[in-house]
Amino acid sequence: GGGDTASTTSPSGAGAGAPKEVRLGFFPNITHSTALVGVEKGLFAKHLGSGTALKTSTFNAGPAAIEAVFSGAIDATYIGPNPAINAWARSKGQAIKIIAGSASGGVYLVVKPEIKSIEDLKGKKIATPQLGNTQDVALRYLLQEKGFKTNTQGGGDVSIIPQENSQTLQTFATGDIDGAWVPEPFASRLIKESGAKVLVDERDLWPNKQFVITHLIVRQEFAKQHPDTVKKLLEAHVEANAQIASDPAGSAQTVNAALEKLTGKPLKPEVLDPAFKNITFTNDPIASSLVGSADHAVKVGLLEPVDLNGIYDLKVLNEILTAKGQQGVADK
Amino acid sequence: MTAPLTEHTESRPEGATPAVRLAGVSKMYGTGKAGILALDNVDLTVAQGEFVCLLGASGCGKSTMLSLVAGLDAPSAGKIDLDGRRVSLMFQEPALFPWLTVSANVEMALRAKKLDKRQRRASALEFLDMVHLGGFGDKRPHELSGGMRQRVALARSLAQDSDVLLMDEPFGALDAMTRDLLHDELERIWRERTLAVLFVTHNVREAVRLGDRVVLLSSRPGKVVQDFPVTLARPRRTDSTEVARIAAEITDHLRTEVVRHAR
Amino acid sequence: MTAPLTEHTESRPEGATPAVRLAGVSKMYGTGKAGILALDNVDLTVAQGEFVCLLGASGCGKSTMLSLVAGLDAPSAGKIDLDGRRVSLMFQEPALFPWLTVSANVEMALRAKKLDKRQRRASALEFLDMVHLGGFGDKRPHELSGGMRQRVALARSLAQDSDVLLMDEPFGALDAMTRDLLHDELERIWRERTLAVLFVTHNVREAVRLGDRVVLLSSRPGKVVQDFPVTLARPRRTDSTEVARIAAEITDHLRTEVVRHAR
Amino acid sequence: MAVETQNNASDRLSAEIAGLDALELGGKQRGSIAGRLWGRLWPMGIAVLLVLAVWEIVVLSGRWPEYVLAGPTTVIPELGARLADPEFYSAVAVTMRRALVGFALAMLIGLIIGALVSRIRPLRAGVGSLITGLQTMPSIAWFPLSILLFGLTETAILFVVILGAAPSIANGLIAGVDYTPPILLRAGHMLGFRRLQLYRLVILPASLPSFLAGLKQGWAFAWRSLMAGELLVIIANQASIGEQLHYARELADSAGLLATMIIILFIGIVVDMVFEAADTSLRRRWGLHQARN
Amino acid sequence: MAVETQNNASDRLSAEIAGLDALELGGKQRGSIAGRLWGRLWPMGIAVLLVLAVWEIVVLSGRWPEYVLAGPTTVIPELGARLADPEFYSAVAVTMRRALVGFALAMLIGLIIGALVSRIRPLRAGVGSLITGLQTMPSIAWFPLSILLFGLTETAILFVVILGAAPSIANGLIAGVDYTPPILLRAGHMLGFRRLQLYRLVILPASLPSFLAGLKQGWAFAWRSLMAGELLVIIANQASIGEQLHYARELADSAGLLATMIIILFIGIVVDMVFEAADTSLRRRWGLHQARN
Ligand SMILES: Nc1ncnc2c1ncn2[C@@H]1O[C@H](COP(=O)(O)OP(=O)(O)OP(=O)(O)O)[C@@H](O)[C@H]1O
Ligand SMILES: Nc1ncnc2c1ncn2[C@@H]1O[C@H](COP(=O)(O)OP(=O)(O)OP(=O)(O)O)[C@@H](O)[C@H]1O
Ligand SMILES: [Mg+2]
Ligand SMILES: [Mg+2]
Repeated sequence: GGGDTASTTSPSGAGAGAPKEVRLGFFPNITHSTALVGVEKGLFAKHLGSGTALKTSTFNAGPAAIEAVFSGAIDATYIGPNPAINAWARSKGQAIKIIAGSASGGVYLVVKPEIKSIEDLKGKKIATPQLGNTQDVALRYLLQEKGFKTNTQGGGDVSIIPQENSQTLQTFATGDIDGAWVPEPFASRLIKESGAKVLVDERDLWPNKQFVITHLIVRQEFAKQHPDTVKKLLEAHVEANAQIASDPAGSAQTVNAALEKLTGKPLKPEVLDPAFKNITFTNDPIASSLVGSADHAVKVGLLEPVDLNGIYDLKVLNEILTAKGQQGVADK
Repeated sequence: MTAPLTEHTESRPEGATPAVRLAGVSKMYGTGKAGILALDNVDLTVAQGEFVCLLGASGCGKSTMLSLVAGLDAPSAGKIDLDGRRVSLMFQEPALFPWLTVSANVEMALRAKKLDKRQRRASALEFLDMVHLGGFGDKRPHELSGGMRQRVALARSLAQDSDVLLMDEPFGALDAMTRDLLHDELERIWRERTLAVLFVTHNVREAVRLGDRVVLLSSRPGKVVQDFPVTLARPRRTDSTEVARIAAEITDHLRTEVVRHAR
Repeated sequence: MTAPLTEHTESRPEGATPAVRLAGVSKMYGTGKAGILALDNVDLTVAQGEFVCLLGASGCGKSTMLSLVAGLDAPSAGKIDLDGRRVSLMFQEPALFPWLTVSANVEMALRAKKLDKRQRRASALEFLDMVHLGGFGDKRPHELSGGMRQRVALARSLAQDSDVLLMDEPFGALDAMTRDLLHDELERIWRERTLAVLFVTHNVREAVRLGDRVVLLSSRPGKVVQDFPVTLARPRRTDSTEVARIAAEITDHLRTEVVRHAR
Repeated sequence: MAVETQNNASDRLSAEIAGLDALELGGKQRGSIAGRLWGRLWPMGIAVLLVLAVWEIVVLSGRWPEYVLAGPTTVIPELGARLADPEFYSAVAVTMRRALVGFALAMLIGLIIGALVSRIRPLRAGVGSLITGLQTMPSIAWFPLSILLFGLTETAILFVVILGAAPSIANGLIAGVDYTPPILLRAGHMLGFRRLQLYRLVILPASLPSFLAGLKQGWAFAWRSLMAGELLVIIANQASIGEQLHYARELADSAGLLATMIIILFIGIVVDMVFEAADTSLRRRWGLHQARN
Repeated sequence: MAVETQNNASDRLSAEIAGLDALELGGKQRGSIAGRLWGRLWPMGIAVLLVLAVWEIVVLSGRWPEYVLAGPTTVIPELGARLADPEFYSAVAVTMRRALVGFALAMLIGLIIGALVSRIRPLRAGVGSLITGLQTMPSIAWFPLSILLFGLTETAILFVVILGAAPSIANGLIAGVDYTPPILLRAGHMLGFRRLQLYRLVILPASLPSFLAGLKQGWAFAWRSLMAGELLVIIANQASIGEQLHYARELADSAGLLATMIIILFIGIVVDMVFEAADTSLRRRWGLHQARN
């Protein structure tokens, strides 16, 4: 199986020549639209040039993507904040770097219509996508701030039930749960299909109404060996985000076509449109939200304190942005 | 009977109730060219209380006949009438249940009777004693010798409360001494219960020792070719000269029949 | 021999090579109170080219003895010496492989010989012909009658190229006619190959018909109690008066032995 | 010899009783192919209709909204749409290829492991129980190791499939060996077979029924592992059933999920029929098919 | 009778040959308990040591960093930490309770279905193949249905476990019934047993070995389904092994994952030993343990 890591161990050495291929991971998911547009429109291929082939891998969840990065089976991947923090913490800062932001926003606490305020949540069952992920932490932190007691096993004043988002759709419809803190497109689907209503827009909890939900990470070893290739990847990434910004409607269609190809089903227009609108695609990894979320996780007892210093490597991104006359992004 | 009677005349009491009646029974295994006609148009009647012995070459259809009478197989043609009588069949193999002890095997035959556990056990041990296996009730079948297993099977089939007893070479694996003792036991039970017995054996003397009639089957296809009444007074002894004389006579017939039919 | 010789004297040629030698062999099944001593201190020698018949009551340890000689079980005490001779054992049950046809079952015995497929098949069919099952090569064991299965097992063990032949009631399920024919075949093969044969039977006449010696085993524990040389000239006939006379004599001994030991 | 002399008689009777045969307890005689097929089809048809009816009634009862539990009237067109789509067949082909390759390898490995473990006493004591231990290990536990060893390749999927199925197959063989009738072993021993030959000529054929049962269970394990494993590595431009199942669930697409389940059931049933055909022919040969109720 | 008269002789010999016995091929005689235990333990010990050694060598080779593949020196302390944690035992207890309850129910249901399907011809034709079809259905496919039927309750988990294990158990029984020696069926028939009595007194005991094998496979299915199902519903204040396995993977915690895998293996091995003990006693009773290789 070692052959897959040939590009990393190639004798070319640091910066000496481009690798034969670059292996990029992403999820067939609307929050990964940057990747979907970049691949679909051939932007990655264009920037990498003829010398380096793009090989994409789709994943369904963070763990598999991290396993692939750890084992050297992929070089870079779009991924959510939690798996990135886990990978950073597990490898003691050796495995990965975050090199760009990708998406922000698009996360809501939606509830049954009869729930009007946070106070009404007492004694209710609220779903989150995954124990310890950003949404889960955000809910727990919010409840803690409001003086509710919760625990990781679904007990306390508000019962928090981590379960897969698809299951949340079902259990909300059957009335087994009273609300859910979920990302798009599930929030929009809950609203459209089951008449849920938004209680909290997570953007409102963060400064500048921005928080990261997707960013791009790269394997450190690969970055060291092929800085030029990483730069080309980032150029394509920036162009993809620019395209989305300039043509949101067209991009939404592109994304939906890609989703249909990958998952067999497009999103319905009434879900696609609001969902796509609620997400902001940005190059800024919004470092403050990552650090803030990790802080919150420590506060609610879901994470050992972790030093995130150095998780970002935004130098190349900032070079590109500066060259384009845009403002750079911060890693704090 | 289909076969011409020789020097002996039909001795079966005319008025006896028939317990088992086979009329034009045929049995074919398989179909077409590969099929084997095991029995061809067999007529045979066994009266209640009658002891009939069946002789025939190896593979002539004796076991087939018993399994048809027992209702384990359906005849390809013809009719078998038992008039609702209960049958028990002692197979050519012991056919013991390997997961049960010897006495539990015999107890299986007593389940139809309304006995409590202790009585069943006691009754099973009695039957085991009868076949000289009194000390072996707690052994498993695999711990017995071939002849001992056969005796357990015998005990099991005697323990069953039936009107018709079918026995397929029940003493084939036993020494002459044990055999003689069991002949007496079998005869006693047959008399006590006025059973109809259809008894397959290769031992002509045994047939003469036990049977009211000795029936000869020809080989492939199996047909009834001779039917000898045995009029000797009971009790008979296997090594008596009369038994030896009749046995020799039957053996001669058997030999000519076998030679005439097969090969 | 441990047993005192009666009227007969040891007739085995003094100089003959011993093919099978049992010295002080005991076999115990199980341990402690529940244990059964099947054989107790048995001494027995069979010379190359000698035909020894083994008689004894049901459950006295005959099969046990054969399986010890065959090396299928280890004796609990004593020594068995075969001097590297190849043994074949015909079991008390047919022990055919149910997944093979009849001829393939016999062919299994020919695998040791360097034959190609066609030759092996032809040879198997010859052996089947010998046991009068020429037309049944393509049947499966379950399509045969009990006696036919036994004959297949016989064919299989005769097909094996061995120096010592152990046979456990090989003709138990056969009619007298087939039995007589197979006696002749067995005798022929025994002579041709100068086999050492150890032959278990319950039929005393059969033992006298075939054996150079007839050995009597007592019951539980099995011990050699008598050893009769049979000096009749061959070919012998089962129904000859000499055979009958010697058989009657042996039967008497057997009876007293059985009565003296068991019960 | 004797067989020939009887043929005339048997032919005659054979013709006479042909009519009788047809009336006799079904299944004892082979019967015509059409008849046998029909004997299988009508109960299946009834079973299918019954399930459809109950399903439709539940859906019509309105207990759950259609997007939570799709009814047959939604699922069957969905299924039809898939069957009309060429990509569906390539997905089935991809999955079946993986299943068959993985299963074949698992069979080989299971056979070897089963053979060794069942016959070598210290090996059995040492790793015998490990086999069941491995069987209970969920596929996802193997994913990290699989990716480590094989990267994002099809081999990684096969690895998971093999780890799922091989223990089951080995266990089937071991059970078969354990329950081989001692008399057959002794007969083989007397025929001079030792070790490998004894294994090949006696033990293996005697264990075949149990081995076959193990294979069947192994297939189920292989298939389940494959359904999970196909998410492990999504190979470009290769749709697969595992992926479809996952996405249908991920998108809470009730109709899609049910359609995929029907497809999986269908494949499972077809495979079972193959096993059953093997089993029936085995039992016929062994003379076990005549069993009286 | 005869048994008593021989006891003296047998006692004498019994003592004489005690020494000889000990030398004989192991396993034929029961031997002392300590001896039998030792005969199992040393090969296991060697196997474990071997695995640990290979593992440590691979880790030391530096092919992968420690955070990708944790070595024994990391995992064993991790394991120790868990074993010292009372919460761990409550997680094991929760999971084992679910496994046992689910398995017991699956056994009951599998037994009933197996009994019906194996003996009723149209049922077999209609739904026989469905059993294997169901067996191949991955647990996740049942999740939506399970939640629909039972909501977010423990019953939903049990439902998935039962659907995983029952088909396997039923299949084991059916295989056993199919391979019941016809002669025993005929014997049962002759003793006057019909239908239920025939089933209870003859067919079931005769199928026991195969049923036991099916149970073993069923356990593996039950356990795997449980590992997946424990994520389905996270019940208040109840940690479980399935959850721990999932989170270890979620957190890319190699040491935690391996520790959980070891725990799963250990439980699997212990359960296998229980099955093996049952199997050995069965074989001893049936006289299959003396087989000469
Ligand atoms: N299940 C079967 N399938 C096919 N043929 C069979 C079957 N059972 C018996 N036969 C055939 O039917 C014929 C009669 O068999 P049967 O067992 O009745 O003989 P038998 O008289 O009992 O012989 P034996 O004295 O050897 O026991 C034989 O030729 C045998 O090959
Ligand atoms: N596997 C076994 N386990 C325990 N006891 C056994 C075993 N095999 C035989 N025995 C016992 O050993 C004794 C001798 O059995 P064996 O089979 O040698 O008798 P046999 O002389 O061949 O009898 P038969 O003429 O009935 O075949 C019997 O009492 C039997 O119960
Ligand atoms: Mg017969
Ligand atoms: Mg014997």
